[in-house]
Amino acid sequence: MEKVEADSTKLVKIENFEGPFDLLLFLVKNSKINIEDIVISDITSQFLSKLKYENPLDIELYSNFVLTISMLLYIKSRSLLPIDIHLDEEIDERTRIAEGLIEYRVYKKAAEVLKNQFENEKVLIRKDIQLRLDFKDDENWEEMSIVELIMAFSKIAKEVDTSIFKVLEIEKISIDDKIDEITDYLLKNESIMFSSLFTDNITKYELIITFLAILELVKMEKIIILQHRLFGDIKIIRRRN
Amino acid sequence: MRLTLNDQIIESILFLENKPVGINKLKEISGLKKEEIIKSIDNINAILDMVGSPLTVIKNDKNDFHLTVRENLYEHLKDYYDSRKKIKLSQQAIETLAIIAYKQPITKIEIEAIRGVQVGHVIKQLLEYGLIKITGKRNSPGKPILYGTTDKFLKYFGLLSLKDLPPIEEFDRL
Amino acid sequence: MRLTLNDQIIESILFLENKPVGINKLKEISGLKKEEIIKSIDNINAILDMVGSPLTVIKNDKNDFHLTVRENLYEHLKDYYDSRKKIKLSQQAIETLAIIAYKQPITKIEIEAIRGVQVGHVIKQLLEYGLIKITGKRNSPGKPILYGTTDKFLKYFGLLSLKDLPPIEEFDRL
Repeated sequence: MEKVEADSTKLVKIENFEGPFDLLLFLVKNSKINIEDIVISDITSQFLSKLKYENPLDIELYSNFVLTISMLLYIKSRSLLPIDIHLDEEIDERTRIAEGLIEYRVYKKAAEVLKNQFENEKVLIRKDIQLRLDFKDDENWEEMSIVELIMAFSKIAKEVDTSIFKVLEIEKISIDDKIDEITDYLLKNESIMFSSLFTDNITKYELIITFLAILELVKMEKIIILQHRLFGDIKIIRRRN
Repeated sequence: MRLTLNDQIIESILFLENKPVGINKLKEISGLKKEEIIKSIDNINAILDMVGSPLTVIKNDKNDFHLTVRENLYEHLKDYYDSRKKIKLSQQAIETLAIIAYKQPITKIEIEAIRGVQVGHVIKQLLEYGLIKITGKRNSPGKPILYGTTDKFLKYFGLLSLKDLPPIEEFDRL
Repeated sequence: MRLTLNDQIIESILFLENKPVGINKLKEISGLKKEEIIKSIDNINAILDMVGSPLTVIKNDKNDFHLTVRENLYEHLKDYYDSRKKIKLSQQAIETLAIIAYKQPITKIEIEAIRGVQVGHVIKQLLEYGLIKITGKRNSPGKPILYGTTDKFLKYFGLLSLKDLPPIEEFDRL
């Protein structure tokens, strides 16, 4: 892109001014050169001879040139018309183009400054935040109804059914034993995961005992069953009162 | 008591990464040895403590280090930063989100196969909330769109990274 | 010398925002008065200096504040964290960006009127780089799209806010 800039400033040389936009701007802004003194065909032939050696063709340069020439032609053609047939809107159009060019000049300078800033500023970019705060997970747990609990249990029961043949020993544990076991655990620990009560090698007997123990504890208002709102995990905590 | 250049570099990396950083990444960027990094982090934390900085370096269960705001400041900031309060998710949306979280990248059809209901409008809603995003297209007939969760999802649910999702096996038994 | 609770809250906000924060936003989030905030920031900087922290709060005269890494660490970290290096801005792109920066919100047609060439592909590129964004639609026939610069633009050009752009009048005289 630097190359294009350098080329385009050398594009046209008339008087002391170079570059299509700068030239045009100068004409419009300062009226130091009369538009009638410019032979547009000179400029075009200069450009065309340059194009011959230009390989491959620089489209950006070319389109800028065409635009500039057409503006020059436009202004020139307006200037050739008798003043009294100028319509207001045509003057407006001419002024608009002129203002656009003056403005462009300003922003071209601003762009230089910005470019400098971009190249020389020492900026380390901090990555965007993944987490703002580590939210306490507490708020994600909500109390579960007995119906939901039974549904969760029945899913486990179905799975255990298929593995029931593995274990043949006689169970001696009672519901009261299980209640004590859970209560004891919850006195020492904050919570217990529902799934951890039902280990892989649990027997159907123990499964039912465990579940009945949980139901009993809920009825006795000793525990609260919570389910994670997102992940559906179930945990049991001690009811404090 | 001042930070050394090593300490400064480590703290800068943690600041610029703005998320938990593993020891290997710290080694790679800083060019320091593991022991030097551990020493620096101890030093950083000691100094942050000393001046009562709101920041601290925590270590998560993957041994990643994270420069973050101390917990005691949450209560002063949560009104502004707890974006969860502004989002209401239906049960449908939560279930769909859970499936996407665990099985990403995943297509709409695949989600529907699991959930047994159409999820078009739920996906639209989750996209609008910025909890999921389009992550690409599956290279199969029809080039179906793939969905995944966003950083906002992690933030919203208080997860440090996707590795911190509870293992799906935990729920399989339920 | 320790940070007060006010200082901690202000530093937390600056840490969490990850971009320059204006005094009004700080007031809103912290509930503190302007003078208290200014005092806190002086305090934060004094303590960060004291312990040789790699972080510092930079400020402009419009009271925008940004918690950032000190310049002396740039050399050690630029390979990883000066992501601007991946961006190549053509002359066209930088000129278009300058016009958008100063005249935002602005439509494509308006930019083209100034530049005298079509800027469609340049706008697309700037959007892809995340330096500009669509800010809305002008309420005029055809409802043309309006463009403006992003926070990333400010970050990449080392500006605390748009108010820190060099005044456009400066270029007018040249």
